[in-house]
Amino acid sequence: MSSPILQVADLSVRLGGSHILQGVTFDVAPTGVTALLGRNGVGKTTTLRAIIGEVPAAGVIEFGGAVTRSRPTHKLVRDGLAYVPEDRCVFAGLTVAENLRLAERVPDPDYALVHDLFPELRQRAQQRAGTLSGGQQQMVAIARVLLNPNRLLLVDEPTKGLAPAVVTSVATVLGRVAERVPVLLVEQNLAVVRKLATDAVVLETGRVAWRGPATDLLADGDATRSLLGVGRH
Amino acid sequence: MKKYLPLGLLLVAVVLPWSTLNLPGLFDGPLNAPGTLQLLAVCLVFGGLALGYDLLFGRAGLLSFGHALYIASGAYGVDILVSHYGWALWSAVGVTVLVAATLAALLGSVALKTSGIAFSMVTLAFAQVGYILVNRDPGGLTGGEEGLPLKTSGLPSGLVGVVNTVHLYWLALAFLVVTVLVVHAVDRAPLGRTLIGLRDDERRIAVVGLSPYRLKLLAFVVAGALAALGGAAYVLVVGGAAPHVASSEFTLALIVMTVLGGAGTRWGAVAGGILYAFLDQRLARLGGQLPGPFGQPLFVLGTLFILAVYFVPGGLAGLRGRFEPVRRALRRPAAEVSTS
Amino acid sequence: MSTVVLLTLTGLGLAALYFLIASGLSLVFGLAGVLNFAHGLFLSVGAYVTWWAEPHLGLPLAVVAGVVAAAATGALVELAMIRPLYTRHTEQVLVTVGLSLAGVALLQSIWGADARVFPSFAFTKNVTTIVGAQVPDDRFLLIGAAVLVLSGLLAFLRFTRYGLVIRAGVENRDMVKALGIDVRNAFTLVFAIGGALAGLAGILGGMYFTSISPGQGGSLLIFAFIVVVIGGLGSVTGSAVAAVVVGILQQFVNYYGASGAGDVSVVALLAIVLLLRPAGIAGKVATA
Amino acid sequence: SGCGSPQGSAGDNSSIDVGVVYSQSGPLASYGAQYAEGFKAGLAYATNGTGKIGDRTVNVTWTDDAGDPVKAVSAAKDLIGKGYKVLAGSTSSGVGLQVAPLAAENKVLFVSGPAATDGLTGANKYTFRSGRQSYQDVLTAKAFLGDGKKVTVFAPDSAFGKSNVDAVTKVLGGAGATVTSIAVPASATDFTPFASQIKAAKPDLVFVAWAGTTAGAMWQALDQQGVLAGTKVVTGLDIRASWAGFGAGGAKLNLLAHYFDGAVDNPAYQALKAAVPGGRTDLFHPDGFAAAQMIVHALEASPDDADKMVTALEGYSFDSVKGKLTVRAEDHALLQPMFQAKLTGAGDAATATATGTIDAEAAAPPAAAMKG
Amino acid sequence: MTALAVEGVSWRIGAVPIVDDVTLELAPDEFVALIGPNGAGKTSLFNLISGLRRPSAGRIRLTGDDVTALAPYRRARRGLGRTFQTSAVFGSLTVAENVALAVQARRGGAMRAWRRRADREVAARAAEILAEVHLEHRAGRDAGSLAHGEKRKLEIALLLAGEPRVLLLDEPMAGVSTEDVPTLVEVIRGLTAGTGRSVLMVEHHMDVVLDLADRVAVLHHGALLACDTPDAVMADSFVQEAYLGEGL
Ligand SMILES: Nc1ncnc2c1ncn2[C@@H]1O[C@H](COP(=O)(O)OP(=O)(O)OP(=O)(O)O)[C@@H](O)[C@H]1O
Ligand SMILES: Nc1ncnc2c1ncn2[C@@H]1O[C@H](COP(=O)(O)OP(=O)(O)OP(=O)(O)O)[C@@H](O)[C@H]1O
Ligand SMILES: [Mg+2]
Ligand SMILES: [Mg+2]
Repeated sequence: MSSPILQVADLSVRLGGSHILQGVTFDVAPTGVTALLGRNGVGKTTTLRAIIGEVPAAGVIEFGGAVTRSRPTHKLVRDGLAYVPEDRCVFAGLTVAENLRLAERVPDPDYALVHDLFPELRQRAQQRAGTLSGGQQQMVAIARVLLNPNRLLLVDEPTKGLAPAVVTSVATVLGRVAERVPVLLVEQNLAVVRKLATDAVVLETGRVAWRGPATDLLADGDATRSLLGVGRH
Repeated sequence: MKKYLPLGLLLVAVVLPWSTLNLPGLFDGPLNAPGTLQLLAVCLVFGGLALGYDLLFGRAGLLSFGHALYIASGAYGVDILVSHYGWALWSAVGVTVLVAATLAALLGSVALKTSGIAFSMVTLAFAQVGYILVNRDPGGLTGGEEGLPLKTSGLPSGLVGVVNTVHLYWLALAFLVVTVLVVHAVDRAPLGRTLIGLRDDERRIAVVGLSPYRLKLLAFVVAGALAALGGAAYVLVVGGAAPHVASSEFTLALIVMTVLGGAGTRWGAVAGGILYAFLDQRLARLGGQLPGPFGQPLFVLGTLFILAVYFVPGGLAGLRGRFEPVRRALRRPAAEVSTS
Repeated sequence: MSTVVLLTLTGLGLAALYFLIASGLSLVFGLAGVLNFAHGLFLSVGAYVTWWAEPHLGLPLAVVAGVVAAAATGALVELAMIRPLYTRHTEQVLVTVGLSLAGVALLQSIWGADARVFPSFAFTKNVTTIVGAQVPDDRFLLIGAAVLVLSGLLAFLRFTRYGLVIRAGVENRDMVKALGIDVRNAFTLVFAIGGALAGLAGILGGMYFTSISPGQGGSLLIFAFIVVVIGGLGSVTGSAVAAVVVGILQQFVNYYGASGAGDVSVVALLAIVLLLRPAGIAGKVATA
Repeated sequence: SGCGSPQGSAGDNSSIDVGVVYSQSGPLASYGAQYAEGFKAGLAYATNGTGKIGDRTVNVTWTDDAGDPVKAVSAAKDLIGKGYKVLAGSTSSGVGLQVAPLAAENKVLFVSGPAATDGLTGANKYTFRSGRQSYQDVLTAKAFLGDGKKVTVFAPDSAFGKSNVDAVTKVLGGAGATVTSIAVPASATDFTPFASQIKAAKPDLVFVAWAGTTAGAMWQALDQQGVLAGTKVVTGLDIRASWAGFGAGGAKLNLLAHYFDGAVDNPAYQALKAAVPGGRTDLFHPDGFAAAQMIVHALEASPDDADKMVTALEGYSFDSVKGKLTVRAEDHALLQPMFQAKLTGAGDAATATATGTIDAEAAAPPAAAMKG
Repeated sequence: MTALAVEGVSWRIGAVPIVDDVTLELAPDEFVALIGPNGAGKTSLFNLISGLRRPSAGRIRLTGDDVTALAPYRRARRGLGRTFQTSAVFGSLTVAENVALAVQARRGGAMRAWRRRADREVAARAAEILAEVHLEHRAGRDAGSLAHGEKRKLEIALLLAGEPRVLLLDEPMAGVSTEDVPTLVEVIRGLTAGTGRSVLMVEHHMDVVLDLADRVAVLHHGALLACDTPDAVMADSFVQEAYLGEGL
């Protein structure tokens, strides 16, 4: 087993007076999809934002063996740490094409992949991203990170608000991407998790409640029930 | 305890003219000296004006660049009615405030068709017309760039003469109290909550069944009326109106005061207005004695303002939050003793 | 006839001056989202540095010095004051308000409140007779400079990535960083360009007025604001069109209308345009 | 500290307090500086260098109003509240008009400074002036008229401009000329069309009343459109620092002057010249000088009774920098000689030379009714 | 009588139809789900119904009255409530204040500049509503700092506060954690069943759609393709291919 691409140790975050993460520790394997799970408000998004350097955090984060502390966000991203935020964060005032152009970091961005996955984005190249439908915005957000080669993808609820058919294709895309690049995935849709995840980390109010292979978690009915609340109804 | 602090301060402010306390550095003479009282009266008027503006800016989120228009309406309205037409003061004030509120309703109903920066600019445009008008001295009414001194023969004798400065002081205090009562009543009432909601998300206000337009107009008219009342207080305290009160710089100064104190907070704007007016006057008084640019009041005020934005986010009102951890730390040992 | 020609050409000269002032304002506002009240100060910095350097360096070099100084001021302001406040838009604007107050007072304490005679190129003192109208030559200098600035800015926005980065950065700076872009330098650059444009406008304005005073920049600012807003927030081309409309309108109404009507007509135009098209002539987006 | 009444207290008796509220900062700061220098020189001159009246020292308090009436009124009230019986200053007209009523309300002497508005003359019993007023400028211009018949006034459309137009209409119109005016927006930045308008009207005399930062552009436009070359142009001479602003056309102008260095020579002038840093006197030095002289005279009559001071000043005639000045009893106008001048040289080397003197009676404005 | 009638409504931007001649009726007490691919025009249709946009053609009726020309707030007063796809809550008010504002907007007096005793009942009602959506533990928190899923619940609470008769729900489940979906489903069911209220809900979670809806309408490229029972719609080959896809 090779060493993890990302190691998070004793991560602690305080925001607006509340202690949101209280010593979160987990690893992301160098291949496959690691799912970060948990109820609303347990701190999944905050964990990703801390990793990318958007919120101040205590604890140690190592990306590819190097400690990320005090490395600015844009440099981490150039190091190959890509981030698809939860609320999409497309630039509403820019067109779809401009949104994508902005994300280019390499001389030969992979537009072929993007247009293959989301043909719609080619048609809507000149539309302002702010007027896209929710799902279309999600496509832009994902497309932006697919243009460049990366070493790790942080993806926050990519299927939220997508039509079932698109969920399937996004899941397929992520699956394909994960063959080349490891992914840390926050996801509420357990079907997607089941299809993609190799490992799982479950958060509960700022702490890690469960860690291990995803199949173990999903196979263990009690665990899924108590941790994720699935199957109670 | 905390609840009674404002009342206590008010009491202190009311009886202050009986004190012969000397505060060297802060004031040139004892507290009861006319010069000190005049300075304080100006400060109180600005405290009230800033709070009135904050009803628009801090609460309803309307960044008007034309608030000076309504203050000037109040100031010039009262001045013209008293000085040119010999009206009695109180009826002049009453009529002027009504007229200014109507003006605010008219202009507001047009300006509020826009929002954001466009709204700021339309209000600026309207106010600029007012400024040009005042400077042009139509019919010899406004005195143009030289301003219009208030004819004191038409005033109650208690407001005339330096020995009566204390009455102007109380008058300014009364204006401030009225503004505070109005704005704080709004704050505590459902309207205050609704205005903040409006500032946060106008679309949502509409779908819960409230008209954003009417809400904004209401805030605009109330603020306009308070501004006119403040203009009347201003003209009495200062003894005349000058075009400066109609200028866009005057509105900018109000914005500076509001932010300096903490926009949208209970006491921030009042504190900001008082501090700004105090420094503005005191620095001028000290001007000659200070070296280089420090002799320029605006240099000091501008710099101070920048530092405040920078180091004291949330303004003076935000300072309290900054000391909160300290206070809590001080309080905790006591609490522990009582539980053990 | 000659009056109309004179009014038109001098109106265009005024328009050019307005555009020169508005261009930097428009750039900074359109891209960085900061309504820069300190723009008038940048204007004065450029003008005063040129005025001060002219006896030592000669006019052409002094102009360069003035532009550079204004650009440096712009960059410095961004670095020291705007950058630390980047999540707080209102505060950014407010800081520039404070700066405009303090800066003018500072200039006044250094160089005094009185107007100073400003150097100019000899040819600008002459007039050219066109259809019987004697048009001062400095108007042509202004118009030429305005055209150059306009084309330069359009090229900058069209052919570089900076425009895109900054527009995105204003919306969500964190996200731009999360795309691996160092957005900070781009902002500094825009302020530097805005400062340089202001400096140039201040210098040409000094030549136009034949003198400079500390408050001059600020007093011109209000029309520049109006031009920027009428033109459509942040659209450079829009500003150019608006400047021409405002300059010519003002010139004709001042001459033929009642006195003071020129200013009122411009202000009325602003109100009407905004009520009909709240985003200004050029629509919504900050673009070339 | 302790308790008192909300009324304030009186000063002590070993000195006499005089408060000067004027522009130390703000747009008129350099007018203010000249005024203050003149005042100090005048005080020394009038008290023979002792700074005392009888055995009481004159104690002058200098206060900045930054050209803002609000600050001026605060400062004045402060001083009056401290028992000051004499105030002076007011660099700007707006400030002077607002401070004057305080003098009457509180029965203190107020000698206003460079503020030129006619409105201060006859403002009230306690208000005097130590400088000239706009009307006196216009009367000086009359001397330039010669036998010309067509006069155009070029003035901003403001209170200042209008009072000039009114005065010219009254004075020159009264002398048989037809007076028209071109009211230019005070905020105008382009003067070319107005200049060509004058050119087209072909008047015999153009009276220009323009002050402020756009003056340079205005003169350049008049010159470029050929107004200065083709017509007799009369205007007032401002402080020396502004002379360069006349630009190339400066030498073509007929200047009426309140004062300039070298306009007169007398003991007062010598005293002033010796006291002014650099020895170069300027436009508003005499205003401060005369103010000090008037105040000393008033205080000699009574150090603390303003009514007696007023009586002493009414009709008072004295030798000052400009020559003989007289306080007219009815309306407190300060009758004074005025000058005509030409500029030679350009830029910093420009010098003014007198081409004529209008004596005080010829320059006397019509008596105003005392308003308060 | 129909609770809500959309009659031939179209909305074009330039020449492009975003919503294309849609006709749809909701009976009282009826629950209709609106599905369709991303960008089909579902949110746009909601904007037209709630008045945030004016249709280019067609009519909208609430309980028989033509409201096409009415401002959004007037429609709200006539009993139309909606939620937003991206949460739109009052960020600087607390969660409790958010709901209280909405309650007061419904009961009148939200623009009153003085206090009354009745305001206390408003607070009590707000607390009740928060309990219904399981958000009572966040009552004192500024709404702006809520986690995503919590904001979705607050959206529902704001809707409830308005006591609407016709409800438009735009993807209420998006981003809600798996554990909370069932509770929210029950909340929504409780809102409607047997109360005489009608619901039009956009949702991509098919299990939720099937669980709640009486009828399912399918929107595609702005046009209504079908409006039928859930089973019939699910069996539709177009829905199968273009919308549902192969599944995971
Ligand atoms: N800026 C902030 N200030 C205060 N509290 C915050 C802030 N941002 C987030 N929180 C709080 O931190 C907690 C965790 O938030 P986070 O967004 O990380 O949750 P999450 O697990 O991603 O939830 P969801 O599944 O709803 O997206 C929540 O209770 C939220 O209210
Ligand atoms: N102002 C606009 N200009 C151009 N196109 C627009 C505008 N507003 C919306 N659209 C387009 O209209 C279509 C419908 O958008 P809408 O938001 O209604 O979709 P939706 O059905 O709600 O999709 P989703 O399920 O992804 O939320 C989209 O293709 C969108 O890009
Ligand atoms: Mg989240
Ligand atoms: Mg949608």
